[in-house]
Amino acid sequence: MKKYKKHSLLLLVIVMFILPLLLDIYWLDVLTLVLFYVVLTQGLNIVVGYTGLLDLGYAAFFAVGAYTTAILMTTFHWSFWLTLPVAALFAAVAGIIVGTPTLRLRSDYLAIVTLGFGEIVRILAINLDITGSSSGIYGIPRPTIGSYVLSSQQDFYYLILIVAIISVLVVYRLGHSRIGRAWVYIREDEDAAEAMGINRIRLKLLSYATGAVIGSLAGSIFAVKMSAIAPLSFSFLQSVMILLAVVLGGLGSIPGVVIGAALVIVLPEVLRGAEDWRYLIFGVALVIMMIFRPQGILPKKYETEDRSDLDEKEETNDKDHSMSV
Amino acid sequence: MKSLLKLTNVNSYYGKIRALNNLSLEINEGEIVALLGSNGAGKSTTLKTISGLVKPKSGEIEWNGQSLVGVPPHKIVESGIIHVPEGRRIFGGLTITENLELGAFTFRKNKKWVREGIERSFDLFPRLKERAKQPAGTLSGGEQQMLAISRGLMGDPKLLMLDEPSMGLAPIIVQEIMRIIKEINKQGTTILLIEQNAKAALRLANRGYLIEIGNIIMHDTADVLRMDDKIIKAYLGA
Amino acid sequence: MDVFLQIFFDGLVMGAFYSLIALGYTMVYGIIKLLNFAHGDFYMLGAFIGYALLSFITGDGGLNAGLLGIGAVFIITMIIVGLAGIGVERIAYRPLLTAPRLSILITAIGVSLSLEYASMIGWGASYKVYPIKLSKNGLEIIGAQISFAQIGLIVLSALLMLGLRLFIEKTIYGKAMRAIALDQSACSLMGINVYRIISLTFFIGAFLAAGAGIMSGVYYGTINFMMGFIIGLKAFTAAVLGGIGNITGAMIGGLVLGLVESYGTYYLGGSWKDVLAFGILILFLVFKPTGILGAKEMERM
Amino acid sequence: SSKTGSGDNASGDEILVGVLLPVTGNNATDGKDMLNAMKMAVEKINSDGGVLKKKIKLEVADDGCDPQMATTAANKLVSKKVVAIVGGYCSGSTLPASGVFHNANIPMIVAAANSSELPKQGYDTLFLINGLVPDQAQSGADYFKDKGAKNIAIIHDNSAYAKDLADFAKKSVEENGGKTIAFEAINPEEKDFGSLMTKLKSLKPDGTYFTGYYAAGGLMLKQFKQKGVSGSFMVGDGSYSPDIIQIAGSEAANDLLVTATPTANFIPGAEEFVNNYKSKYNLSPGPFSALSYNGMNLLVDALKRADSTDQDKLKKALKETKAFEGIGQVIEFSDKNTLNQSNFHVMKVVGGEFTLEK
Amino acid sequence: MSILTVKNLKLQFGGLLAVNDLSFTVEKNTISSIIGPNGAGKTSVFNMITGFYRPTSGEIELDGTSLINNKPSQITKLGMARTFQNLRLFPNLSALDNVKSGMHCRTKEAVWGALFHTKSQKEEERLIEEVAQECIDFVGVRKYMKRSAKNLPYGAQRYLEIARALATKPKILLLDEPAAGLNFEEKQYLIQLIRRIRDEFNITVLMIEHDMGLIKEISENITVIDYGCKIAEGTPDEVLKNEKVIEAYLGKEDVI
Ligand SMILES: Nc1ncnc2c1ncn2[C@@H]1O[C@H](COP(=O)(O)OP(=O)(O)OP(=O)(O)O)[C@@H](O)[C@H]1O
Ligand SMILES: Nc1ncnc2c1ncn2[C@@H]1O[C@H](COP(=O)(O)OP(=O)(O)OP(=O)(O)O)[C@@H](O)[C@H]1O
Ligand SMILES: CC(C)C[C@H](N)C(=O)O
Ligand SMILES: [Mg+2]
Ligand SMILES: [Mg+2]
Repeated sequence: MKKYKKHSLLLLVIVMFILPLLLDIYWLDVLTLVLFYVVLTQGLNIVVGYTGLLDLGYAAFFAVGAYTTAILMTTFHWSFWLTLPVAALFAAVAGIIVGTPTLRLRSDYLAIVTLGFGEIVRILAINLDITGSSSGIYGIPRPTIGSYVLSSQQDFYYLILIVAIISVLVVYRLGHSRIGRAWVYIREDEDAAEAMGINRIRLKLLSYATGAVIGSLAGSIFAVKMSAIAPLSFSFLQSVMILLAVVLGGLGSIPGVVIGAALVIVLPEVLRGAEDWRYLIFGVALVIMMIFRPQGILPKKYETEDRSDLDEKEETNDKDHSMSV
Repeated sequence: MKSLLKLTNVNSYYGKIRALNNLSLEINEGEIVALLGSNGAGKSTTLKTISGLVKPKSGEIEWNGQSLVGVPPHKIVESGIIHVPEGRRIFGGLTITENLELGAFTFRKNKKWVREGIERSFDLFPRLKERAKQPAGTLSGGEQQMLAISRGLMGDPKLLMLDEPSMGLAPIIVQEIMRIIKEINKQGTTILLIEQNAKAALRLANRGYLIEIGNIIMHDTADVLRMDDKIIKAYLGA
Repeated sequence: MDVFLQIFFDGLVMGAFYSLIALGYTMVYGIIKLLNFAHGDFYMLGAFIGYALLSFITGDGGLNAGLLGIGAVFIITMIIVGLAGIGVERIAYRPLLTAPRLSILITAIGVSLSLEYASMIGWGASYKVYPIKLSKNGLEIIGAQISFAQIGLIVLSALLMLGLRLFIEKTIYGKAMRAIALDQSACSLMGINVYRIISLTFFIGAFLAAGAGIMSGVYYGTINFMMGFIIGLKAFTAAVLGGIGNITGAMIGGLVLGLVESYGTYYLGGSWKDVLAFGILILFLVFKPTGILGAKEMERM
Repeated sequence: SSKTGSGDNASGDEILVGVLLPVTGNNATDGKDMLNAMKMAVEKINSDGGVLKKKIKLEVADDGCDPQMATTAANKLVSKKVVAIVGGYCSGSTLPASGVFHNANIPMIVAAANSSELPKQGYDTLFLINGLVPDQAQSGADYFKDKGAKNIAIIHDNSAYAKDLADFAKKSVEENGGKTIAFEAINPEEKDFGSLMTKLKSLKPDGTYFTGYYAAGGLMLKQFKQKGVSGSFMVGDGSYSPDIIQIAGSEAANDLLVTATPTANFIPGAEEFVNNYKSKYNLSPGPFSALSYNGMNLLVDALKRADSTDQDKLKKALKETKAFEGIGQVIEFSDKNTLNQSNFHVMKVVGGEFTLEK
Repeated sequence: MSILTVKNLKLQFGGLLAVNDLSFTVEKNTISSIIGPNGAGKTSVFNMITGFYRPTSGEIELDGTSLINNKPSQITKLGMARTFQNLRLFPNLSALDNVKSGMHCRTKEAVWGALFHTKSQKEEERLIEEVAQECIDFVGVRKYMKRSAKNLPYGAQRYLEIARALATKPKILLLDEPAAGLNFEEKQYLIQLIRRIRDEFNITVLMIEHDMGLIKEISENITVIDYGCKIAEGTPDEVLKNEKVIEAYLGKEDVI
């Protein structure tokens, strides 16, 4: 079972690496955007899916990454690769800044505070000179590896593909660790978690910071891929779309969230032909999907084994001790 | 004696889990019937199926000659069956008085009934009167249970179904509640009672059912059940 | 001209709009804990249906609809949109009432997109100009001007708020609404038809939003299919600031937000006013995590 | 690993030309007017036998005036292997899109967008045929100076174009000896500018210059008049649309000033164009219809001169354009690929119609 | 030797004095109980001891360390575990995952270990798994190990909460009405379980209970409170005969 899963995963990765050879530039670009969303949704999944903190301003971290890289590369002529750790650091700090005042808040108050932070970041970007105000920053140089300049669609596709794979791996491993479980305990019952000796403050901040770092990574690559960034890309709507992908796919479920990311990007593209009807259809589709799959398309399963034992209550079941959480 | 409620071969599920398995039971007018059974046997599910919270997959539920299958819960309440659920389920953010008023929702047009009902509840449980304006969520567990029972009575039940009313209550209150149940019954309300405190329940009840894995495995008068070895071992103690 | 007072009036007007929408937001939240992101779109829908009806009765270019006609348009529109609110609840929200809360948030976004783009298809993407204009008459108070329309707007939202509050606190239906918010299945055990009460809530919410929508069309003069988005967001902010779920809180939150933005525009400039508004909101919530009037959630171990 | 757009991109008997415009969103009215004009031009060209013995075919992509949408749309056009691009309405979305085309070495003729940031990028693929923001700012400032308006309030909406125009307007006003008494930004999605107008009123400006787009411009104008703010109200070409009069109401719109390159209606010799447009679309041409028409014709002209769809040759031909006669303008490019001379005028609304003021 | 000392504890909710000048001590390795009428303040005392409520005044010491101003998580780490009167399991997680939560405060691997699957991390995961299974076996809910906590029978949920508390490796375990909702047979099992917890793990047990049968059988020491004040103290035999206790709490009838 598990082996089968591993094989199909490997196959998927290989297909993803071959795809650029088969797709035209347009679809390659759409797919690249999907991969950006995969990274973003993985990050948000930690905060919303694992820890259960509703974040309506996640695009802010995407912005922190994008602007940090853009500014360091254009104004200070840094190498792209050096900007990554700095962006991650800034994002982690931003995550903690958002996190700290929200620690005492319960879900919906949290939602508005994160929304507020997201808006503040966007408005700052619009108004500050260093962020190029509303026209943003453009002419961001291409990253180089040795003497090779990453500039084609394919180059960026592969770059974000690798980052997407890494982020999936990171989120998977964190999720299946002591830290990841603690996040889930907090989501399920904060007080009970605290009673079990889990320091909710520290873990919530860690969750925000980790989510922020992943989001910033997407932002950094976004900056060099687009070569131009503007505040409009980091609006509330962007935050909502990322959240949409996470919930649509299935909160806390890594494959689910990947599917969610693909849907949220690809569906509107497929619907382009419908012109004016495009977003109406998209909206209706969202409603229908949620009605039929309220837990998301591929929800996280917590009861891993088959439930045949449930009818015959007295049957004991001590054959299999190992269990993938 | 007139049969009031009759369940025939009822099957209820939670998703794929089967909680009631061809369950049949009958309650006559004016009786107190006790429902005994271990944890997870399906006692609460039986009540939930009667009150419409769980829809049976098959089987018949007959109330005063009418089928209750598929009738929504609020209609069932209007027809005189009131279910005081396990875990109290009081409205924590509302005051004691408001909780009681909602208990009389089906009598909302009858202001006098509501007022008198609240008075009666306060007479029954003076502790509630002291806290009439307090949010019910701040009450202690026992106080909440008292509120839950009085709220059920506000709906003027013909059949009152109580799910573990003594859970979490001080002994003196349990005695009180048992007395009150008897009293309510005397005034003409039929009662279906789930109790882990089997001793008290069987002392109160006319008849009892023993339920196991969603099925009735024994039913008889309370006096007979009290002497049964199996019941003594599992529910009464030597 | 007394600038300080004038700014105060400007803020009150903006705040009154926020309040009206925040009321519906808070009500719907109060009962099913749904952040109804589509709520702003009922405001938009109200504006458009009002526009269609007004255009119909005023004919092309005619400007005198008569007070009675306008009143009728208001009522009819609000009822139509109220019914639309019920319809949306029935189709998009009811099947998800028992689902995780975030799922229903997503349907709300879906509904919002659907309403916006359906209106776009129906009425076009560009701005529509409202067929009636307001008189500019008004009062002067120590040099600051306030028009009768503005006074009417503020008084009306205050009255609606009071009425709603009485409804929720004193009537049995209002109590049932609050009880449903706490425990739906326990409510059905009280003989409450839970769905009917939820429908009623959506009706009232959409009804009020539609009223605000027409008022906005009349007051500002133009409407378009995205008009509900920003104001919906602001109303959400106002509702939370006031203490979400609390009727008076929504009203106060709306007014406070309007005033903060108004003074913020004056003293800091339009581009920073939102930073000020959100900054105040965040700071406030840090010290009072449940908003201005929100009660602390009772939770016992 | 670049130049993905080059190569065989005029296969068959068609030449594919990309169009990048906001055909949805707040600026869709102007966007659609521009598209109409381009279609009209193409129809004429094709019925005259096409170019290089082939017919022109348009591939339209919507940028919605949104930078991210524009980038995706631009990539889509690149992947369709278009020969060149005509379009570009909002500078904010044209900026990133122009980078995509530059990377693919596809020439772009920008028909409307005119922020000074566009030529600053130094792309040899980018050709701008609308007058630039600094000239526009200058014409506005000069007008104020002529009328003796010294204290000027400037308001923008934070879009790339509006901010640029506001910055240059401030500079020009101050160089002209005037004073910028307010420099404010608004959020174009909002409707209530009451407190901003109160602030203006208390500052008693001689003139107010709003540099954003018409939707917000109309509302602001209306509230400007309602509040009774002093001085005249001027807008930039982002607000040059009949819609602004509609929104503000013709009463409030009276005396509104606009800095813009004049519409076809005002151009001598454009009657034929206006009539054709009207009979085809049952609408008056929009403010940027003529420019769009010119852009398309300029491209065809360049294709003819290059005698090839090869991009390097096309670029060269465009660059070497000499006195191309379009409707209301003669196009020649500076070394920055911008117009050698711009053509800004001040228009004024009289009786609900735009009239040429200066 | 006493393990838990409560001195002059006071708790006020607005106008309501829920706990009033309460003092008591719990001796090491005993099974002790707090009883009293509903609303007397028993759960509130637990909530103060475990850090969920901040006392208005008073002192609480665990093994000589003051617990005042400590967060619940810190108190748990110091060796105190509890269950809740209204079950507070992690409803959607499997029983096993629920119990694993207890080990959180006894382990320390962080992000680094998780990302790189270091040797010590793997070792620790194995330990967590092992301890969790042990605890599950100990309370006897192995057959439900993989099911979501919310789908377990009520009694199993009660035992599961105990298992989860045990996984924190406490010195003292606080049980809030552990027998509520259990039938006679199950109560017998619970009695054995509590004894074994004390005897096999040397854990001190302090519980709140309304079931006098259970109290009589295993409790070595009882504190009775009413309206937040202590009204009696002693062995079950002494306390259950106390007139004040009978009047306020037990009543005259035998309902056990
Ligand atoms: N909401 C639910 N979802 C899934 N399974 C459930 C649910 N409620 C109860 N069950 C299962 O149905 C069966 C019967 O449960 P029920 O609550 O009727 O038992 P009970 O006899 O009332 O037990 P208790 O004494 O613990 O209250 C049990 O196996 C229980 O696990
Ligand atoms: N968070 C709170 N806010 C307000 N009052 C509270 C709060 N928690 C408890 N109380 C009040 O304190 C008193 C004591 O409550 P507590 O829960 O400690 O009682 P208890 O002894 O555990 O009762 P029971 O045996 O019924 O569980 C009660 O009257 C209750 O209303
Ligand atoms: C054509 C104009 C209205 C567009 C504006 N000048 C811009 O560059 O964005
Ligand atoms: Mg039960
Ligand atoms: Mg208690």
